[in-house]
Parts: sequence; C-alpha cells; structure tokens
Amino acid sequence: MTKTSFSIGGVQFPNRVLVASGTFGYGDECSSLVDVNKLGAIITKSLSMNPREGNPPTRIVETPSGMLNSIGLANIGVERFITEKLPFLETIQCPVIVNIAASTVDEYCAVLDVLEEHSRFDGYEINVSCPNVKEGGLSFGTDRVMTAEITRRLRPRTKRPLIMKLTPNVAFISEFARAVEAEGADAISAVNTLIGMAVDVQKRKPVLSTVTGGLSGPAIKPVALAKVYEASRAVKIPVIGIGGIRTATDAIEFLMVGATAVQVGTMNFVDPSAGVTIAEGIQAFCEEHGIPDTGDLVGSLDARVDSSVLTSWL
Amino acid sequence: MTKTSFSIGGVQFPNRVLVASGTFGYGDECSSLVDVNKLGAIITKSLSMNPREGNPPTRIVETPSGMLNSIGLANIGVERFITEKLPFLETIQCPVIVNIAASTVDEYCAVLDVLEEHSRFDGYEINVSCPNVKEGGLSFGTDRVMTAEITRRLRPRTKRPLIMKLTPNVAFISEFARAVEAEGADAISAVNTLIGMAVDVQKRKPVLSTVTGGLSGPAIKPVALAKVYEASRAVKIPVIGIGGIRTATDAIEFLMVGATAVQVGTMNFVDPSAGVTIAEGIQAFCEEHGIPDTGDLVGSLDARVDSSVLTSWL
Amino acid sequence: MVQEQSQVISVSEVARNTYVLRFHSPRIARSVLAGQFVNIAVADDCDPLLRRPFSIYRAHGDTCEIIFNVVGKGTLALQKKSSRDVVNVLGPLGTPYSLESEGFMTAVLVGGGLGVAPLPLSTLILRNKGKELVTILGARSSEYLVEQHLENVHVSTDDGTKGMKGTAVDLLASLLPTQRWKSPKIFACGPTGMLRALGKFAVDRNIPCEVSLEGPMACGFGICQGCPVELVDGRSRYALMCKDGPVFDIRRISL
Amino acid sequence: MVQEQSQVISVSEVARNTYVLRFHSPRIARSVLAGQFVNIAVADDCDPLLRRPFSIYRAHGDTCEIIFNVVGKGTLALQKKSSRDVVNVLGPLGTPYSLESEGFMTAVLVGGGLGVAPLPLSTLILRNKGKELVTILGARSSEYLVEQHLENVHVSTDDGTKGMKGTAVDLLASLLPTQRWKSPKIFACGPTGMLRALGKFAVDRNIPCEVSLEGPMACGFGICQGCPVELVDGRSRYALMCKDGPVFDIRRISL
Ligand SMILES: Cc1cc2nc3c(=O)[nH]c(=O)nc-3n(C[C@H](O)[C@H](O)[C@H](O)COP(=O)(O)OP(=O)(O)OC[C@H]3O[C@@H](n4cnc5c(N)ncnc54)[C@H](O)[C@@H]3O)c2cc1C
Ligand SMILES: Cc1cc2nc3c(=O)[nH]c(=O)nc-3n(C[C@H](O)[C@H](O)[C@H](O)COP(=O)(O)OP(=O)(O)OC[C@H]3O[C@@H](n4cnc5c(N)ncnc54)[C@H](O)[C@@H]3O)c2cc1C
Ligand SMILES: Cc1cc2nc3c(=O)[nH]c(=O)nc-3n(C[C@H](O)[C@H](O)[C@H](O)COP(=O)(O)O)c2cc1C
Ligand SMILES: Cc1cc2nc3c(=O)[nH]c(=O)nc-3n(C[C@H](O)[C@H](O)[C@H](O)COP(=O)(O)O)c2cc1C
Ligand code: FES
Ligand code: FES
Repeated sequence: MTKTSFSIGGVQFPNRVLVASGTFGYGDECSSLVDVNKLGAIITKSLSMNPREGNPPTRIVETPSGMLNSIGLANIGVERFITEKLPFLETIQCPVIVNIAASTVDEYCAVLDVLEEHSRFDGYEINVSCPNVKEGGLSFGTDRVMTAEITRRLRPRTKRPLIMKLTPNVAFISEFARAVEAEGADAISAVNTLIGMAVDVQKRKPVLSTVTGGLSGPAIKPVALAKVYEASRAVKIPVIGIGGIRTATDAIEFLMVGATAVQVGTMNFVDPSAGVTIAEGIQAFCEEHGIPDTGDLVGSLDARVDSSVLTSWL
Repeated sequence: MTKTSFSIGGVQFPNRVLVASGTFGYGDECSSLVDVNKLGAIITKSLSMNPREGNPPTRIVETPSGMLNSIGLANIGVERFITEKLPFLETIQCPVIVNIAASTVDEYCAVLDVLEEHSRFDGYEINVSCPNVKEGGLSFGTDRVMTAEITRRLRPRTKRPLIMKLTPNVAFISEFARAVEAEGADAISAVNTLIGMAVDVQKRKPVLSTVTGGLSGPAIKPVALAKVYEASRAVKIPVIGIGGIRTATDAIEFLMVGATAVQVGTMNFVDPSAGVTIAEGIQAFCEEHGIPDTGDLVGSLDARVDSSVLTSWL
Repeated sequence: MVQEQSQVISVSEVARNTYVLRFHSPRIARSVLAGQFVNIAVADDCDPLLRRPFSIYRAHGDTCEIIFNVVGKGTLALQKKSSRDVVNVLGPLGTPYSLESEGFMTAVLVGGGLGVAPLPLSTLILRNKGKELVTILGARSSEYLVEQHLENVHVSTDDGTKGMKGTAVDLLASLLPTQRWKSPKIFACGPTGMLRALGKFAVDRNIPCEVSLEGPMACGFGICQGCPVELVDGRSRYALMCKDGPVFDIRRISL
Repeated sequence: MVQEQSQVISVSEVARNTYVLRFHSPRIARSVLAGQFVNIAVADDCDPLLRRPFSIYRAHGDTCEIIFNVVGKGTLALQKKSSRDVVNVLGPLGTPYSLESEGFMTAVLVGGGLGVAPLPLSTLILRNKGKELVTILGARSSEYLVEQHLENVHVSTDDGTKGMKGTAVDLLASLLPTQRWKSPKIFACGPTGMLRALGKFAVDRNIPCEVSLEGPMACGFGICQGCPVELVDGRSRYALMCKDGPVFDIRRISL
C-alpha cells in the first residue's frame, strides 16, 4: 500500500491532490457528485471581507484547450461563509484551506483574523492576484515588495499554514518565491491564471466585460510546469503545483519537477471527480512502479539543470 | 476590392499576414506547396554570425493545442544564407525580412552589417530571446536595458525597417515596447514563445534536452493577444501580432486589438499554406463587412479600457 | 444531479441542420423536469475542453433526447456520434419551468428557433396536469421547423414559407386578441432578442412569463460563477444562469 | 511533395490493435517510393495539433494505405475514421530506401513490430528489379503479426507463439549462417532498440544496412528543425530525420 499522505506546517493531508480555489465552490456544491473525503484538501473560493457580486457578463470564454475567466472574485464574504458554509465543512473529514483575497493589506489581515476564530480551518492560501487599490489597482502579485509585505503582515497572526499563491505573470517567479519564503510563508502555490484575452470579431469587442481575464486549463500546463520547476528549485518550503492538470500523468509531472502536492482547477468543471480520479491514478502509478510513498516522486526529475533553456537558445 | 497592402518604415507589404521566423525555413523549402508571393512577407529563420548545429534531441513535443520547441536556433549562418538562399529569394516578389539572433550585442551588429550589403532584404527582425553570454546566459529579452541597448546599437547601422521581436516572458511588455520605441525601432513583433516544460514520467526526465523550451500554437493565443493589446496601447510604432494564429478570425482578433500585421508560426507546420489562407480570409471578412482597407481593422476594438483586468479582479 | 456514461442510441436529422441525439441515461431520464438541461462532454481530448449545455428535449423510460443545431465544433462533434459512442452526461441541471404551479390555466409555450427544445417535455407534463395548451413556434423558414411532440401548434416563419410571416412574438400578438385563453402564462425559450421582445409584450399585458436563457457556461452546476444573469432588484445583483436558471420569471431579470 | 484532401476508403483491423487505413490520394500513390512517409492531419480542432507521420504501407492506382497501432490520441482518431471522412495528407516525404542501387543482390527486409510498414512497398519494387528477397519479421506474439504482401517470410515472436522465439535480430543471426545470400543488404524498420542491435550486427559482419527511424516530428518536411539525428561524422553534427531520413545508412548515424 502506497503512502499518500504528507504534511505542510504541521497539518496532515491525506493525499497530494487538492482542488483549486474558485473551481470547487465552498466544498458543498459538488458533494453529491464526488466523495470529497477522498481529496487531499478543499481550497475554497477566494473570500474577501465583504461579499462581492463579481464582474458583469461575459465572465468566461473557452479557448483552445483552455478557458479565460473574469469572475471578479464573486464571493459571499467571510461572515456568510462562516454562517452558511462552515456547518457543511464540519461534516467532512478532508482538510479545508481557506483562500483569502483582498484589495488592501489590512483587508487580508482582517479576513484572516475572522477565520482564526474557527478551529475547522487547516490553513490559508493567500491570493495575491488582486488589485492593490492603494497603488491604482496594479496587482499585488506582480510587485515583489507588496507580495512580501502581505506575507510579513499575515505571518504573526496565525500558527496555521500560510500558503502564498503566486501569479505566473512575472518574468522570474523564483524571486517572488524567495521573497515569501524569507517572510515565513509555509508553502507556495503556483500558479494562478495567465493574463489573456479574446475578441468577438463580429461585435468588435472583447469577449470578457473586463477586456482581459485569466487563462487556465491544459493549455497552460507547460508554462505552469516550468514556473513550478523554477520556484521549487529556488526555495526550501513546499511548492504546490497548479495549472492545467487533467490526468494523473500531468500531476506526476508536477510532482517530479518539485511540487510537494498539486491542485486541480478547471478540470473540476469538466469532471467534478477529476481530483479523486487523479489521486487514485498517482497511487496506481506508484504501485505499478514499486514506489512506496507518493513523496518519493517529489523532485525526482533527472534533469541536467545547467542545460535549461533559461541559459540556452530556443 | 479591399486594399490589403500597408507599409512599415517605408517598405510596402502586399498584405498583413507574414510567416514567423523559424516556422518557414528560409523561404525556399515550402515553395512547392504554397505560392509565397501571396504572403505579406517571409521572415527567415533566425540567423547568427556562424552556423549553429542546434540542441540535441529531443527538440519538440506536442502539448494541448500547442507545442514546445528547443531548436537551439539551428541555422546555417549568415554567410551560407547569402550564398545558398539569396539566389532563390531573388526569384520571388514578396518582401523578405531577415531575423537576426546573437549572443552578444556586437554579434547582432556584425550580422546586420553583412546583410546590409545586399539589396534584396526589406528589413530586419531582431530576436532578443537569446542568451546574453556576457551576463551568464540570461536572456537579453527579459532585461529592458539590454533590449534597449541592442536597438540603440543597431539603429544607426541601417535605414531599413528595424523590428524588435519581444518576449512574452515579462510582467509588463509595454515597458519593453516603450524602451525600443525610444531607441528608434520602426516596429515591434510580439510575441516570441512562452517558456514551458514537459516531463516524460516513465523516464523521469524532461522531454526536451534543454529541460525547458518555448511554447507556441493556439494554446498561447489568449496570452499573445493580451500582450499585443498592452504593447500596442503603449507605443505609436506598429506592432506585429504573433502567437497561436490558426484562422483568419484569430488574425482579425490581433488586428482589432491593435496589431498592424500578424505572423503565422506553428500553423505552418500543420498547413504550409496557412498564411495565404488567412490572408485571403481577412480580405473576405472585409469584403463581407464592407470594409475598404484591411487597415481599418487595426485597433478597431471597442473596449472600455479602464475595466481591464489589470485594474480589476480575476 | 448525476454524472452518467451514456451510450449513444442514435443521431438523426429532424429538420435542416437540426439533429436529435438519443442516449441511454436512466437516472437522468427518470428525474428530469421540463426546462432542465444536461451538460455533455463532447470530446476525449482537450479541444473543445468544456462541456456543452443542452435542454432535455424528450425523456422516456431510460432514454433522453436533446435537439441541436450544428453551430460550432462541439455540436459538430455531437452530430458525428454514432451508436458506437459513449458520451459523459451531467444532469439534470438547473431550475425548471414552474409548470406545477396553480397560478395559470392555459400554458402558452413559445419557442423561437431551437427554443423548441424544452417544449415537448413541457407538453407532456402540462397535458398530465390537465392544463390548456397553446404552442407558438417561430423559425427562419419552414425547413427549420420542428413541430413533433407538441400540441395545438401555431407557426410563424421569418420568410413566410409556412404559417404567419413574422416572428413568434408577432404571431402571439396576432393570436392573443382572437383567442379566449383562460388565465394564460407564457413559457418561452429562444434567442435573447426574441425573449426580450416577448418579455416586454408579456409585462405590458400583465401576462406571467417564464423564459429559459442561453449563454456561456463553464461548469453548469454553480461552482465557477461564470454565468451571471442581471437581476432587476433583490438582494444580489446577479443570479447564476445554470443554477438559479436557466428558467427565470421575466420580471426578475434584465436581458 | 503535395498536400491532398484524401477521401478515406476504409479502416480495417488486420491484426491485434493493428489497422490499415486506405485513402484516395492519386498524386501521392503515383509518386511514393518505398520508405517514404506521409504526414496526416488527424483532428479538425487544435488537439492533437500536429500531423502524425506514417510510412506508406501500400500504394496501388489512386489509393494509398498506411498501417498503424493505436498508441495515443492521434492514432485513435484515425482508427475512428470511416468512409464518410476526408483526411488531409502531406506527402510523399523523406528519403526512401535505396532499393534501386546496384550494390546488392539479396535484399534482407527486417521489420520489428509495426516496422513491417514500409516492407510491402519495398517488396513490390525489389521484385520488379529482380532482386532476391528475404523477409524477417519480429512481433510480440503471433496475434500481432502482419505477414501479407511480403515474400519469403521468416517469423519470430517474443513469446514463441509463432516462428522462432526471440527477436527479429536473433532470427536473422540464426538464419545468416544457414542461408547462402548473395551480396545481401539489410533494409530495416522498427523500434530504436531493435535497430541499434541490428546495426551492430550488420556493421560487425560488414553487411550494408539501411534503417528507417522514428521520432517526434512537427512539420515532417524540413522547416522546423525539430527532428535531429546525430551523425557519427561528416560536416554537420545532425541530419534531419524527416528530410535526410527517415532512412539512413546505419554507419552514418549514432542511435
Ligand atoms: C441552458 C442551456 C440550454 C441549451 N439548450 C440547447 C438546446 O437544447 N439545443 C441547442 O442547439 N443549443 C442549446 N444551447 C446552446 C448550446 O449549448 C450551444 O449551441 C453549444 O454550446 C455550442 O457549442 P459549439 O461547440 O457547437 O459552438 P461553439 O464553437 O462553442 O460556438 C459557435 C457559436 O455559437 C455561439 N455559442 C456558443 N455557446 C453558446 C451558448 N451557450 N449560447 C448561445 N450561443 C452560444 C458562439 O458564440 C459561437 O458564435 C443551450 C445553452 C444553454 C446555456
Ligand atoms: C517517419 C515515421 C514513420 C512512421 N510510420 C509509422 C507507421 O507506419 N505505423 C505506425 O503505427 N506508426 C508510425 N510512426 C509512428 C507514429 O507516427 C506514431 O505512432 C504516432 O505519431 C503516434 O500518435 P498518437 O497521437 O497516437 O500518439 P501520442 O499520443 O502522440 O503518443 C503516444 C505514445 O507514442 C509515442 N510516440 C508518439 N509519436 C511517436 C513517434 N513519432 N515515434 C515513436 N513514438 C512516438 C509517445 O511518446 C507516447 O508514448 C512513424 C513515425 C515516423 C516519424
Ligand atoms: C473560473 C475560475 C475561478 C477562479 N477563482 C479563483 C479564486 O477565487 N482564487 C484563486 O486564488 N484562484 C482562482 N482561480 C485560479 C485557479 O485556482 C487556478 O490557480 C488556475 O485556474 C490554474 O489551474 P487550472 O489550469 O487547473 O485551472 C480560478 C480559476 C478559474 C478557472
Ligand atoms: C519550431 C520553432 C522555431 C522557432 N524559431 C524561431 C527563430 O529562429 N527566431 C525567432 O525569432 N522565433 C522563432 N520561433 C518563434 C515564432 O516565430 C513565433 O514567435 C512563436 O512560435 C509564436 O507564434 P505561433 O504560436 O504562431 O507559433 C520559433 C517557433 C517555433 C515553433
Ligand atoms: S456555469 Fe458555472 S456557475 Fe454557472
Ligand atoms: S520534422 Fe520539421 S524539420 Fe523534421
């Protein structure tokens, strides 16, 4: 029997396949279709202090092997989350990571403080791909100083695992990984969506009401894999790999390049039980190859690092 | 009859669909399959001073709706290009842009100087996604100062159009666009490939010999479109849109967000006549919509810019 | 809501560019309500990636039917299916028409184009309930009309090749004064433009009206937040088309 | 090299998981040489994106045949084609076997697994040239063997279910001493491991040997530079598998 569990910051996870924020609701919506207790963890939709209505339609558009979204972080706010969703979450066994979004550093802190009062939550994932209202709306996540600052401010407020979720929309994600590690983050999630766009040529308009949106799905897997490889070689804390994971093989690719665990996002929309199927597939791969612990896959890639294209010609 | 021609830096192009560097050889290889004179221009494979053998196998791998490559800029070098390829290029009518790659700023200049001696070439596209050997192999293209420096050094050496080809692997491509505009570039090509990776889980090795490679094809179209939108709003010089263009509709999307012309890359491998088909498709779209000049499409997007996701929530 | 690996039984052309796909899906067939939809995985690979939503056209015994036009790559893939294929179906999804309500005696079913899709299932239920039934169909031209499994059908076509020349709303407007419908309620499905016109017509005359909407969806069951429908008032600014809809009371929404 | 929209004629299973796809492609059928290949667009959409290369198995009149195993999504898509479909075919591509050379009298055709693919076309040409012919096939087990359209066939299987138990190279090694082949030359196709073993065998015994290689390709006709084959000496370090190959003299390359 393969060992599938692992821990981050003292919290034990039953397996290495988590469901990504914004792609599994608050955990209750899919419970009739999938046994959520077979997931490594549920990561909730990003929560802000107050409820957010989200962006006007159109919010999603399909692209080749992917999709763009501009949900606008529609969420019920942390208070309603506690009253409406916590009761369900109390009935399940799998770990729950709450994802936090905010438009000021103070708001990140305030949301976390509310959540700290409840023992059910196993950790926090911080979505830094949010507009920093004090800086004219530029994303926190593309600014290394701000990303570090959020980590620094949150760190002393909780003993639970603090997972910083990085954006891929930067030249060198390793710089951001090092910055949050230095401020005491327990782990890194990588990556959030890539900025992308689609046009309706008949209407001569952007398809999304917000012009640009976030690209996710299998299309981005190669990019995400390269970012996770880069990030995990830069830091000692665990990196959770995200981006386009559709099959167990995809997930194993992420583990091999250095991810301690993975998250399944967009594929939940296509198959709400994708996460469970992938967790089982990783286990089957290990059994087939005589690997006693899924952790043995982590960082097991045999790569001559010096020949990376970062120092080569395309 | 729709007007399809346009000009950049005084050079006239018969239509707005060019074939991208590295995806159409030196122009002669496809001439039995496609009437190259129906293309807006041929952009050659990147040429360096000396011939380059390229990277060891494996150099390519397919990904969902895309491919990764790590060719290593295999090319015959500028001298053999002149002796072996110029004779064919003299026999065709369509404009020829020579793409230049180098590992030092001096090498860029040297290659351009050789090409300047020949009247057949209509302009230069500069591939800055090359390792800067003086800086330990970091790509010129992710360093704004180096990108500007290459432009500054090349500008006085030629009166022909100087087109700087930018990499998408940066946080804000607009900064790079402004930098090369300030140094006198005639145009910008955007984008080159996204850094990506693939793993062979059975062998536990990267598929590509260089670990990471460049992602291209329809998968990247949304990202490329967003980058072209960002770049073309930042500068006054023309931007040539590249990335995942497969159909005339894709090309029109790029024109609408602000591209003056487009390049077709990966799709040449699937259909060597893709460029011609797309050029004809753009013309048909214009005729159908009563648009007298394909140039009327350029930047014709009706977008409320302030609501871009750059200042919103994903 | 269940996910079923459904054996395709047949794909048949029932009108111009209009196909009925019949599949074996016992759990969905037995629980589906009129106006609900299924979300179907059309490809094995990554393109097209997302499922495609279709109203349930008919359900009998263990089988379901959808009706569709080929408009893009997903519907093209469905049209190419044969009895050798299996499709993964998620459903039944969404909020149905409130056909069970006591608040009306005559159901006026209005279908524009493929908006006919949810009407046969509605007809079956309404007939069992003993309601009066009027069906009003609009189509581009006669060759696109699908009139099967309906009752008391009135037809309009844009080009006048069959029935009244005009839209379904025009036809409704011309019928209304001549007919003696006892406490009517409209149940409609069709393109947004038609629903907008119909909604205005119904609200102006104070006729209750439920419409089934269409629009882009990623998940189809409420987890992606990708399908907002603007509400005219109420606590929230948006409802979700897939979960709170696709059927809405016309007075609740802004089209 | 031409690009043809080719009508599929049939797809038939000829051995376990082994299919022959026959298509109408007059210009390719008339010009193809043994060892050349075609590059076939398998999907309409973007996944799989690239064409798939296949050796020409047979060509007669206006039709061509390829033979393939279903190993992934591209070959699965091909297996599902029927006579209702059209596929876009680019070919003939690559450098063929030099069957026309005067430098040998006996052609020893060696096919490992689906390496049998280029052999029937080779057989036809060699027969017309009046060469002696020996064919040596290796397969995992008897059910995977494809022996049609060949001459003087000797068989080996990994599991011994037919012919000699062992590999095609083992079989060749056991046959060589017992047969009196006049100035033989080997023409082989098969998995890289087999070709490596065969190459060593041939070079050790000074028997000329040409092998047809397989590997990832993007374009298939020399513009992407994606298919390097390492050369043992010569001016360049690499040749292109698609253009300079897929057939190489075993002494030129390092496998
Ligand atoms: C709740 C619901 C029920 C539906 N029921 C039916 C039905 O019973 N029969 C039927 O034929 N169709 C129905 N549709 C629409 C159907 O889902 C789309 O036609 C289908 O998804 C198109 O897929 P495609 O891949 O063929 O087209 P694509 O390649 O995705 O798109 C082709 C064209 O269709 C448009 N389009 C795509 N999706 C939609 C959509 N959801 N709504 C409107 N336009 C769209 C695109 O903008 C594009 O112009 C329903 C949609 C919803 C949301
Ligand atoms: C010149 C040439 C001639 C060929 N002739 C034939 C032929 O006659 N009959 C035949 O069955 N196959 C032939 N092949 C191999 C054939 O092209 C591949 O089997 C096919 O591309 C696999 O596509 P897929 O989408 O089904 O598999 P994928 O989903 O792409 O891959 C499935 C598995 O096959 C492996 N694979 C993919 N492509 C290749 C390749 N080109 N070579 C080796 N392994 C590969 C992958 O690594 C993976 O493990 C030939 C290849 C070349 C280069
Ligand atoms: C519709 C949608 C909504 C998302 N919402 C959030 C969110 O609220 N917070 C967050 O951190 N990430 C969000 N994401 C990003 C995903 O968690 C994930 O990082 C990204 O989609 C890449 O993974 P994937 O390719 O597997 O989807 C969202 C993604 C999608 C597609
Ligand atoms: C196999 C391959 C080789 C390439 N070689 C070059 C090159 O030599 N120089 C260059 O500037 N870009 C090169 N590119 C990048 C393309 O010109 C183009 O910018 C990129 O592929 C994105 O466009 P696409 O998605 O249409 O392919 C290459 C791309 C591919 C796929
Ligand atoms: S389609 Fe996902 S919430 Fe409605
Ligand atoms: S496959 Fe493109 S050069 Fe050989």
